[in-house]
Amino acid sequence: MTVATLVPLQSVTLALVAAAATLVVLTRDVQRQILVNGIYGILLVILFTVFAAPDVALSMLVVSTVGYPLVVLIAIARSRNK
Amino acid sequence: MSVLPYLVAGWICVIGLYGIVTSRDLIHLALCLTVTQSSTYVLLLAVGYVQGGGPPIFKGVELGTTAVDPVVQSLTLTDIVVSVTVLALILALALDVHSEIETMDPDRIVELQG
Amino acid sequence: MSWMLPLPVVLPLLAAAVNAALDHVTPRWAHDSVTVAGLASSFVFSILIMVDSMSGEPLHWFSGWTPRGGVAIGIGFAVDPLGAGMAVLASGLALAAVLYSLTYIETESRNYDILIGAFGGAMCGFALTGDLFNMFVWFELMGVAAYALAGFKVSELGNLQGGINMAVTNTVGAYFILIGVALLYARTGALNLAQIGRTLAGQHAGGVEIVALTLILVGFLVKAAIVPFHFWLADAHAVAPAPVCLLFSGVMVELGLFGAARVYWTIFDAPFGAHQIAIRNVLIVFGLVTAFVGAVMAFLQSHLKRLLAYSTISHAGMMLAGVGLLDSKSLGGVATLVLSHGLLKGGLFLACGVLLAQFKQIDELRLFGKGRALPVLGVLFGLGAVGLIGLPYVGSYVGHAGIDEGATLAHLTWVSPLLMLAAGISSAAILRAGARVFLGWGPSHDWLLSQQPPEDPPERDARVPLMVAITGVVIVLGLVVSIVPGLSQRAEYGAERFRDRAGYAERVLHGKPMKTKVLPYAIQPTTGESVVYGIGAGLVTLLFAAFGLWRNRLSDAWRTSAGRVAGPPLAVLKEVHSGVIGDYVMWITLGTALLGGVWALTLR
Amino acid sequence: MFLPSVALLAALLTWSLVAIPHFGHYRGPYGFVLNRVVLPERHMTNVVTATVFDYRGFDTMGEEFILFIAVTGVVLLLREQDRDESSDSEDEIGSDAVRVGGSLAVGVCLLVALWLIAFGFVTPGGGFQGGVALASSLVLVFLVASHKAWSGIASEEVLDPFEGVGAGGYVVVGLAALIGGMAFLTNLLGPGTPGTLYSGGSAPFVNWAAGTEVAAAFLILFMEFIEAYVVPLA
Repeated sequence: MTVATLVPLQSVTLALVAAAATLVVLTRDVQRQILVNGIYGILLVILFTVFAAPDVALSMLVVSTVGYPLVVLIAIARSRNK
Repeated sequence: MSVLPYLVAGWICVIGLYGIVTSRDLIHLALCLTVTQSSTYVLLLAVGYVQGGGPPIFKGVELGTTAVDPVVQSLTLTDIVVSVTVLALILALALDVHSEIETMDPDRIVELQG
Repeated sequence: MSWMLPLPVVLPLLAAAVNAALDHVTPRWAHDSVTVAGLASSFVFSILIMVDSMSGEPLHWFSGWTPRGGVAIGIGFAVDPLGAGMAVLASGLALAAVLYSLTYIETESRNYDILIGAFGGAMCGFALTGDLFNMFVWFELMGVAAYALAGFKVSELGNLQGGINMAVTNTVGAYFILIGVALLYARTGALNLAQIGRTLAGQHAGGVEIVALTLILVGFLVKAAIVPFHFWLADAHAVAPAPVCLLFSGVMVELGLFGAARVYWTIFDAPFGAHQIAIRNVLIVFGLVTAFVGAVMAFLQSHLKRLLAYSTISHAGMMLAGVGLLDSKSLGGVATLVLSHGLLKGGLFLACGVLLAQFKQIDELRLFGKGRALPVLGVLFGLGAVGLIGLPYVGSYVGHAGIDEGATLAHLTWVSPLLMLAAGISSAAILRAGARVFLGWGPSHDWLLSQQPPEDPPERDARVPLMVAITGVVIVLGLVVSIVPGLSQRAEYGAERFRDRAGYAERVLHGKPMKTKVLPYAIQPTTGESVVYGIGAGLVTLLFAAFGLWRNRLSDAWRTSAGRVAGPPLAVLKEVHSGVIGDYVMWITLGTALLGGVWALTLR
Repeated sequence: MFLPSVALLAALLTWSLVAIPHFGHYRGPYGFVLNRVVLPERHMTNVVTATVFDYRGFDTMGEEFILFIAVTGVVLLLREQDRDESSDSEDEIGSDAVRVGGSLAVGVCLLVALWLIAFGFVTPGGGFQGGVALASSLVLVFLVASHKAWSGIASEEVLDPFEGVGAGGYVVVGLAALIGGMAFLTNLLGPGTPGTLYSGGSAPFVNWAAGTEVAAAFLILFMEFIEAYVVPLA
């Protein structure tokens, strides 16, 4: 139970993930939020990779690069243009 | 800080809840909900991590090599699917709201109260 | 007979998949028949499993992965009588809902069928499973089907509000459950309920167990609509189509309580066995507060389905109080109360569907006196309300009697009179509404009642006789629950088995048989107390119903002073039910913090 | 009122999170048992995929149905959104380069997606990841090819059967074992050679069923949102 359990790469990624999650919540403009959310998604992918979970990372990758943005962007497009 | 990953997960959960409570836009709210959910991914994977362990895939590595827990990873996979479906359902409801009253403000869709 | 265990779950799911696969090819009768067949077979197999479970604990390890040396490596169904009973109720009510919908639902009937089929299968899975994460999976499947069904009529804002509020609150609850699961997994490295319980049994209970208990319970209590997690229910139940309300109120809410009870007795009973009093007191307080908030709010409604929704909240509170007594008498009572309430309340919702189809209205005041044209329905509606009171040997009586006995055994004699009062008030609200609608009693205006926008009626001419017939069957079944010979003994035996953590763990992890009992077929012998409480509840009901109808005949002075005392709290209570989702999530957070805080102080 | 309660909740969470085994000190036993037995018993080198489709395959069946039901729900909820049926005017893609490059991209994505599904038992991947990738590569068709080609693929008439067969196929594989006198979803076929496509017995069948279900579900999802929102805008 020493400090050394967490390798530096993991600590840095964790810090970035925490910061990005905060940013996603605090970004009130949804168009910008989906961009920040994309960055958050990529950071999670990196985190899962350094947590030795490539399967989950792959899942998160397809979801955060295609799933979320496509659905949300279209929803935004609709609500803005009508 | 060997509890840092857990605390990060706790923080993500709390900040997501804050976003949900203060949200003025259903799309923003739905994304905050996915943020809250992402705390469970981080927590689950952190819980199953083994110091110095590799991925639980034994192709090209010897059986018995230290590897992290595969179970939390399979739970997280299910969890991710759930998050996509819930997001899609809430956005679909939100779009229906928008086509009714031209707004996505959750405070203004109150029809039933009291 | 363990091969049967997956069938109540997978057959309705298969029916849903078949309907999707044959989309755009088959006519309506074909997909209706597929769904009915799926749910009917699920119902039949559930009954067979329940019978089987009385004389042993059927086990089914999926993919054949039996435990090794006490470690479960796969997912298992482990069925006790109460779990099987919930599956019977769920599949039975889902079947009734589909039959009722044959003429009630026209738009998107195929997708509706798919959703109901999957909803039924998911509820059975939740009731039968012995794996914590598997519970979560079925909980979510129940959820996604329910959100879509709540928002079914997409051109009504109230529907969308109900759907969104339900989706967001229940999803937050589900994440709390998942965090609790992660905590338990970190602690025990197990997902099987029995194995988690066994691992925790030998260890000192600390923060992990307390927070895990709080989070998992909150997740299930959101579904069970316990104050302050209950707000979504009134919004969602008021707007969903009547047969969907039958499922929501009749079994989904109760499954939330079932989940809470299941995890308590398989997992947390071990580490907190020494602190039962602290857990008991907290659960009873939450239960009683819920029972009263629900009853009073029900009394203030004129929208019939919203009124019934609040009365469901009230009953959920009574059930939680019964579970909270933590003994077999009261848990057995709760089991029969769930059965009778599910049938009676479900039947009342179906009756509302008939009113909506016939008169295009769902508001008590707008329906004033119109119900005279449907005397049979009126009688059924009245019987439904009467059955919920707990009058001796009518409807929910044995349930209440069991809870009363449990309370007496625990020396908590103040619980039963309070439950009597709550049951009386909530039944009074239903009776008052029935008297206005079907008899035209009382004034046709009432400023006390909350006004809600009207609901669109079903689009085509629903076949009223068929709908009334199904309503009748459901209500009559609910009324006779108290006089079925041997039922309450079996419920109590089921409760004993449900609470037998060590026996359950031995059965699940090492395949040892459960000890069984020979049970008599007799009607529950009655205690004097329960009869008194039953009659008392009847009097309270009459009093409050009369007050609701003929308040204006009281003297002015009396009314002004009463208004001055009761007015402000009632206004606050109405205000709190704001319909805003942010507020609801705030209440969930507050309730979780409160529950966890109290237990953090008392459970160590 | 929210801030104090969320602060208390955060305190409670922290209290419990510092008390579980510290990061990197997972103690088992569940995962360790699986890591030890999967390769010898099932000849699958990817233990996660083996867990998903075999040891905890029943969870995954529920998960497929969550996706299936959610998509059905979305179709139900978006049914009254006005759709523009006459949108074939803006149909031509201007540049040949876009078309050629795009078609190549579609081809590459399709191959990657199929590889992800097929080799899920050997390397990272599996039905879900591959299924989403498959759906995404077909969405590329919408971006690079004509609207006609898109609507040829993405119509409910075409996709619903795939979805139903995918979700139902999972149940049927499970029932086959039950009819054969074994537990639901029991792996029927021999385990095969480790590290190859032939490893895993009947688990690859449910893997492909899941892949089909996921791809069809995501395509319907995209289609519901795209048809209703983007096409009318173009």
